[in-house]
Amino acid sequence: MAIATHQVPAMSPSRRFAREFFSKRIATGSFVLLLLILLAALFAPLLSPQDPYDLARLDLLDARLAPGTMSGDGSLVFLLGSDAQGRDMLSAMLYGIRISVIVGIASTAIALAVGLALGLLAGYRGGRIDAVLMRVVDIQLSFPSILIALVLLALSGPGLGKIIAALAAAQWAYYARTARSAALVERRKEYIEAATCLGLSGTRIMFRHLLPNCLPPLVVVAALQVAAAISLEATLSFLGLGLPVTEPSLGLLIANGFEYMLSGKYWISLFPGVALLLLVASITLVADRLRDVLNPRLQGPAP
Amino acid sequence: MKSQADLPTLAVSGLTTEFPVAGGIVRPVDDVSFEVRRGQIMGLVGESGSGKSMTAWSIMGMVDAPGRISAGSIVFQGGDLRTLDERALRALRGDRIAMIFQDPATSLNPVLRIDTQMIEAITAHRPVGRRAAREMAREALARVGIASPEERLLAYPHQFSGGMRQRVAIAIAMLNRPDLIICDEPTTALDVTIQSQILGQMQALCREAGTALVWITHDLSVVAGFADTVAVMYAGRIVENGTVERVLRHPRHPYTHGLIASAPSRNPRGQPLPQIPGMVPALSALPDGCTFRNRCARATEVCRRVPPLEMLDGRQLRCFHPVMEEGA
Amino acid sequence: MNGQQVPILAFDGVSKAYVRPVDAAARIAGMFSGAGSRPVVHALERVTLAVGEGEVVGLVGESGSGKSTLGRIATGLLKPTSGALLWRGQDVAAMDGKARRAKQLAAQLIFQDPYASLNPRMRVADIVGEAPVAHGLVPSREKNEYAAAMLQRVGLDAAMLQRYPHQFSGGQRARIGIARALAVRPQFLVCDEAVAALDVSIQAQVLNLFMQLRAELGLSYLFISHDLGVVRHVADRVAVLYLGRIVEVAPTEELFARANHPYTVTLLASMPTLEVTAKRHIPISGEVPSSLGPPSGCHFHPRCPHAMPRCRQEAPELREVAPGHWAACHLNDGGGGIQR
Amino acid sequence: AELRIGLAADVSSLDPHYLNIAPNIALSTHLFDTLVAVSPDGQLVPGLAISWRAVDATTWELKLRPGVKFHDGSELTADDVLFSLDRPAALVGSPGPFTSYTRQIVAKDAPDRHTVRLKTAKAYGPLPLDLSSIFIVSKRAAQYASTADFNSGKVAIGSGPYRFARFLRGDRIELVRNEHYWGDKPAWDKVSLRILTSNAPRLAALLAGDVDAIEGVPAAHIERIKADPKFRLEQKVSWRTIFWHLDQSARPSPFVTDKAGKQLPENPLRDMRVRRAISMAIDRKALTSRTMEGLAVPASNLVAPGIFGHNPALPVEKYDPDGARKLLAEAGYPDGFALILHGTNDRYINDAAVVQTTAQYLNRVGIRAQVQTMPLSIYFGRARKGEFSAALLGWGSLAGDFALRTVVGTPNPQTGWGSWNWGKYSNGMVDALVRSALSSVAPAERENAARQAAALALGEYAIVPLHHQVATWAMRKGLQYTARTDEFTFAHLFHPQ
Amino acid sequence: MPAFLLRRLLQSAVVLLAMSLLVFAGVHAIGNPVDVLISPDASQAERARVIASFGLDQPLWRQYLLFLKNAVQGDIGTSYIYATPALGLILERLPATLELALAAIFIAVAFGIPLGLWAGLRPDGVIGRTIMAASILGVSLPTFWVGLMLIMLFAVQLGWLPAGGRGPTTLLLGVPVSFLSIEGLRHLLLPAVNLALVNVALVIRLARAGTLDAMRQDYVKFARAKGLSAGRIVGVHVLKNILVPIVTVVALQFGAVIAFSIVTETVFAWPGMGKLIIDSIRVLDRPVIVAYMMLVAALFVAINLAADLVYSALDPRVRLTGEDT
Ligand SMILES: Nc1ncnc2c1ncn2[C@@H]1O[C@H](COP(=O)(O)OP(=O)(O)OP(=O)(O)O)[C@@H](O)[C@H]1O
Ligand SMILES: Nc1ncnc2c1ncn2[C@@H]1O[C@H](COP(=O)(O)OP(=O)(O)OP(=O)(O)O)[C@@H](O)[C@H]1O
Ligand SMILES: [Mg+2]
Ligand SMILES: [Mg+2]
Repeated sequence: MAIATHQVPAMSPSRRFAREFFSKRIATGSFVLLLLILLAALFAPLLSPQDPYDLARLDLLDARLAPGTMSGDGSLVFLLGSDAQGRDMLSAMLYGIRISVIVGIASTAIALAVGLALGLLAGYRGGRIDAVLMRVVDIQLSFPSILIALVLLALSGPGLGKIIAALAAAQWAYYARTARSAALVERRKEYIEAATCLGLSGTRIMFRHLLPNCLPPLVVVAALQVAAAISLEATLSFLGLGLPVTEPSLGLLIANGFEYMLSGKYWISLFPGVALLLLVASITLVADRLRDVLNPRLQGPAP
Repeated sequence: MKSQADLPTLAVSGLTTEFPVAGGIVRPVDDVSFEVRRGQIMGLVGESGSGKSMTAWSIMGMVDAPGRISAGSIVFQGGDLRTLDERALRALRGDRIAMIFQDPATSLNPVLRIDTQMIEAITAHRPVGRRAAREMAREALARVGIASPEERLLAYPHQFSGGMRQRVAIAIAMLNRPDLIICDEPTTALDVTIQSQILGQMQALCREAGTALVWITHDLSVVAGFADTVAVMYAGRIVENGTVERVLRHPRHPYTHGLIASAPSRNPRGQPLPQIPGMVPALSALPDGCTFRNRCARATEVCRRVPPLEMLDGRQLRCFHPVMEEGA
Repeated sequence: MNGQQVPILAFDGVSKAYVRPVDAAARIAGMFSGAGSRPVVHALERVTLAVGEGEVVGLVGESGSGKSTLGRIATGLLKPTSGALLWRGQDVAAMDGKARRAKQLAAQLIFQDPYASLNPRMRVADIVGEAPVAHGLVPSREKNEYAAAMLQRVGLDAAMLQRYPHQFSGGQRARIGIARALAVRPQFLVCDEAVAALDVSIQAQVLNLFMQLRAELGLSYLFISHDLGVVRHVADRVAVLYLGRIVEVAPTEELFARANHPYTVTLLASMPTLEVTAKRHIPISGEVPSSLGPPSGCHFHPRCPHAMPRCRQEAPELREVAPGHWAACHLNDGGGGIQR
Repeated sequence: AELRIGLAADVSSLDPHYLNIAPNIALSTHLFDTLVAVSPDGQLVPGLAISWRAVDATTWELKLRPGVKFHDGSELTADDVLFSLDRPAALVGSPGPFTSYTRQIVAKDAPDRHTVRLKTAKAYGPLPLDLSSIFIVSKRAAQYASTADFNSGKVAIGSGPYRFARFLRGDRIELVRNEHYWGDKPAWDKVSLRILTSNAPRLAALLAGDVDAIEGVPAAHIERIKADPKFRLEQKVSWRTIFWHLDQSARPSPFVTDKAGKQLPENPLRDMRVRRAISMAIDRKALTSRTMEGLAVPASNLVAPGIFGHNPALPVEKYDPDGARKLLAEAGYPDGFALILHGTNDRYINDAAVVQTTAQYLNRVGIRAQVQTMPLSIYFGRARKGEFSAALLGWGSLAGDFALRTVVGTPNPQTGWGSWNWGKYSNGMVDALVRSALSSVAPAERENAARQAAALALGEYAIVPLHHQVATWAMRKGLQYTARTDEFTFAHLFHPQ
Repeated sequence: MPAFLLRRLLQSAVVLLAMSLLVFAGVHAIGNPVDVLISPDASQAERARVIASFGLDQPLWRQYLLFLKNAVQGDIGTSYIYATPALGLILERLPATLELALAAIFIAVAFGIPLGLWAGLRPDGVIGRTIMAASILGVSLPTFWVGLMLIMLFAVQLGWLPAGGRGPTTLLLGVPVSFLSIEGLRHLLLPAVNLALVNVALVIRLARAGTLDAMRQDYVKFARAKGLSAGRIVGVHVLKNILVPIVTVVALQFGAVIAFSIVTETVFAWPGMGKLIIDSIRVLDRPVIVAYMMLVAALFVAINLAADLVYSALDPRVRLTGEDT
């Protein structure tokens, strides 16, 4: 007495998801943009005309050249101009995006992993673990992330690893809280009871059942946090607490170049600013769409 | 020549509501026609997704875009609602035509006090002072059997139980003594004892005030002792429509017949229930012609055409092969 | 209930109270404000009920009366606050790990909401096959075959194994939920409003499936439903729960024919039927009281047409009013039974 | 008329003896006078003392300017001077006390109302220089007053060109002209000093007309201001010298490695040839014109030209990358080595860029130099502990011998010598020469010794000097400023054009 | 309710204690303030004397205990460089920062809610999409960069508004505020807008999501079925519902606004506590850093409390029990 199913077209969740995601033009556009930016960052060494980290190659005589100017030794054209150190802006930006992306993703990934594990544990187990963890989270959250990162960086000094650690430390609590509340919601759902009823172990329920279902809201938060982390890193660099000057992130490039804005040498600050804007905005847009697609509440009735 | 009194309060005919969807359009309401008269209760019965709520929204003029009413007329007290603009419709809504929803937990605004929600329903339609409106609200609460209405006016919805919330919603619907109330499964979420109370109260109030009632439900047995007429919907169409007496005692449409036959109370205890095979098809995957035909044992080639809604045995019926044996 | 035979599952004076945990701050504040008592919900009070081997016991009652709580206790999802749960005559609380696990698998719960009770991110093959593999009932490479067999048993096409729950209709989902429970070879099913969310035409299909499984596998059921029609159709005996207490237990025919407790009487009167005879809809007055502050004495007395002063003070005991027919009402003490 | 000046650093206190930091001193100079003043060129000129001389090797006699009145109208006498000289040592809770300038004085007296005699334990030439740092307060007002009383303005009573009007901490200080000032009458009767610590807003405030003049014009904007007919600039080579401390201690240096990153067992920086090679590798002309955008001049000395003890005979190192490579090869590093350069990023003009530029040049001669810059707060502490191999430092001093003692003198915690000698350079000859300069009370003799010491130390590349900063002020057209080598901004040095 | 307050108080105490300990240890680890502050010519002995006079020669735990002891008596320490009680120093700057933060929040709410409502009511309209796109830009732009751009445009290029600093202040209930004069408002505008931008975007998004959600709810349909005008539905039924999350988030955001005022104050030379803390970190003025952190924590706790109270006023379903949900 098998019943034929024709109610819902049989489509894998990922296909369904992709179709839903790309149904908005702006999401598609920002996704493509983000992809391009990420590819550019990934292949920065191949794409950039100059290795901006090789100090021996930089020539002071090339400092602050306008976009399109040829370098003194005629070896390359500064398409987007050069900075105060004679560094090709295009190359510096490609590498800067790389750093920003690394910082954003690495710090978010660490924070997500830590927050997720603790949040799930707290949400699923409840009781004392939950109480203690959530108090710690409360304390952490009573401090704005920028303050925490600021203090940690002031303590540790500059460096890529340190800024990643500082940003992760400043953000894990968000994930812990989000994961916990997601876990609390999911834990009450009947499929978790069913799993318990089937005698499955707590660990198994936590990781096989709870985790995949708590992940979507966290992924959205994380995607947004990547953007926030990139922005935060830029701000910290601006405040002088970021990365080494010889390996500038976008934020540092902006900070270095800003003073030249007023004297008409707009390219040193403006181009990295625009790059930062595009990067952060495209991540945000993609994350935004992710949220809409993943949130069943905002979806229309099933077709 | 019909006199004013003979006019049905509501006469829907050929009502069709469309929604554009990915692969074309769907019609949650397809050529729906029925009438309700003063003081009469009509049950609108159908399974989930059959278009009951959409019919109600269509009558209220509240079909959300991109949906639209594409055909038919909705004649309310002699005037076609489809010819009215939004302003005129708004003046009717809540005043002459009221509606009550299924879930009493969500149809009242959780952050506004009951008095606010009642008074605004009055002042939106008539120029009365706050105090007078409040007095009306108090009376309306008392009428639906809520104790100490004066205090209850100051409460928030969450401070009520489900049954009381639904009664508040009914009180709001009745505030302006409307001529027609459309109830979209208002008792489905409630206990049978509470449902029974509410049915009793509604019945009394309608008889008293002469209000016409459209009572939407998926449960035929709710309609049985309560409504005067019943219309059975299947996949957007009314398949059978007549007095409760006739339709429930002698269902002629195979679907209605199947539904009634499958009710546990109609079967000896513990015996397998006669069941309708298959399930309600999705609107986007309806068979052409009679939409019930691929679940129907009586279906033939002729069912590939849409059966017309015709009078048969004292009811309207949309079937080429009516069930004619007596009893169900 | 057959006196000789050990019931497969029995509640022995089971009570369940939900207490909100209170921390130090609240206690201190409570001391000052004097409102120190913790809010306690007595979801179940001294419930004694047995389900015999192969028997179907229906459980009815209004929303909040504790039906689900009882079902969850039966399946081990909740621990009773007091009283004992007996599995084949043995106290579950006193069982060793192995026996307890065996009991856990033997008593399965079928849920009301076919949407929420399936993990939306697992394929049907995993939903059905995970537990038997995890418990070693089936070797992991036979998981799919086993799951397919389970699907066939509940009338689903084995070709759907790789699909996700959202690709099914409500009735199909309900079947998947049943297949999942059957996969661990239970002997006892608790169906908590298992057909309430289904369309009328689907409901009959699923009810038939339950009865068919009972016949084929010799399952016992605790069948929770607020739909008296359904309960009447499937149950051998019916227990009526009111605000955490069992007010009446009787064989189905007996209960529907000769209800003893005034609450059961009103419940039956409120029950909508397909009978076209014009009904008068004015049975009980008042709302269901909250189980946070239940009425004293007999919980039903504020709504009872026959309430006496005694009902306000003293909770009536369950007593046998006819063979196998138990009710808890002071009216029965008069010896004359109930006057209507 | 009111003059509004944008200051680049915050004034923390009005107590002139509380904290020895530049912004506080600059402000105090408006309200108070010192016995010995400093001319815009960095020379010691009469202040409240019209003359000073060494009566013998350890006794100095100062004649006070007669008729000087405090803001409250009372007359300034030797008593006030003695009180003011005692006050730094008596003041508790100062994190940067002025006692360094009074500790040489072991006894003092006032033979009459306008004469002060000071005794030092040993012959000590730079005493007048020390005295230029001690502000004279009114004893009557300050005797029982605390730093808080100064901050409230209650006892901020001096004899300086301006009187206190209002102090909005972190925002602005308002001053009014001292009509009875003994010196030239200031041109403005009201002065508002705005604290605008970030470069861009400070400049923007000038451009927007919110202030009339600003100090510390960021290098990036010089060009723009020059081009704008509404504004003008005043510039002067500053006393501040920027140089590299290279770690010369015997142990392996922490940030010197081979190119694979392994620590070198020997410290190559101990080899003078390596230090010289580093010096030769840097193109100071490009550095000053490009990196510093003209806000610097190449340096050969520890102190700026015109400052006491500057040795004009020392040449600016010629840019010679080939020579540098050769020297490195000679020293046994034909392939160079790797080195991390440390510096601040919030202290000197374009400091992080200077570090980077140095790294660029070192890379060109085969030293794989990398850069780490950090805020001052972290940097100084670590540098003092000798954690760096190459550390950038800027030093401003009005006397060469003084600077040498602190920066290249053999470190000695007891005497305070070499307290900023991060490179741990040590040469007994240099120490001896500096010692003799410091103990000489005859200026010519003293300067001679100081120059010799400078030649010796710099000849051994005790430090690698880079440049002297150029201090810049920008103001609206119609104003002029007497630019100062000590970079201070004084309202009374602004005049209508 | 009393339990709720009590729990909050206990929690705050723990937060403050933990905070002070962390900051204390943290600043200690950064370095010794005396190294930064002491005059270059000071001898070792002078340095030692200064260190001793601040008690920095004591082991850290003893310094901390001493600090706690003093703190209990209301003395959080005296600024090293300002020679003024650190708390007083910060409180002196607090009004400026609060004024800025409140102005920013005000702007965020005043612009964010109407725009968000609009975008939520017409999610597919051109204006709605534009608002959303702009709000994404708003959250994407780093505050410091926007600040600099604002200065460039409005102060330098157009010359309409001052580039930085705070305008003249007048006393309002004993607190110096600058928004009461035209000049003060002119000074306030740019920094407040700068600080508000992220929050405008945030409020827009919240309001839009809330509106979209509310418009789907039965109570809105029920209100329409009652025949209410669109204005009343949006202005009362929808607005009051979306206010609940907005108020909560905005209140929580307030702490972040105060923190981010560090950036804005630096850029606009606004004499608030943000600038003070940056300067204090630069010179390791530990008492000020500790006092600032504790004040921010205290403020935050207070704000959270206020948010919860308002929340419960707006949403009658919420009962303040202090329990997490
Ligand atoms: N915006 C829409 N676009 C497309 N189809 C829609 C839309 N809204 C409703 N429908 C479809 O219209 C059909 C009728 O829906 P309706 O809500 O009227 O059913 P119902 O009979 O009230 O069911 P229930 O008993 O579940 O309330 C459903 O199949 C539904 O999927
Ligand atoms: N986790 C819990 N904490 C506190 N009270 C609870 C909890 N779960 C249930 N209750 C309360 O216990 C009582 C019994 O609940 P239960 O869910 O068993 O009722 P039910 O008969 O299944 O009702 P329904 O028909 O609505 O499902 C109710 O008053 C309910 O509010
Ligand atoms: Mg409906
Ligand atoms: Mg239940």
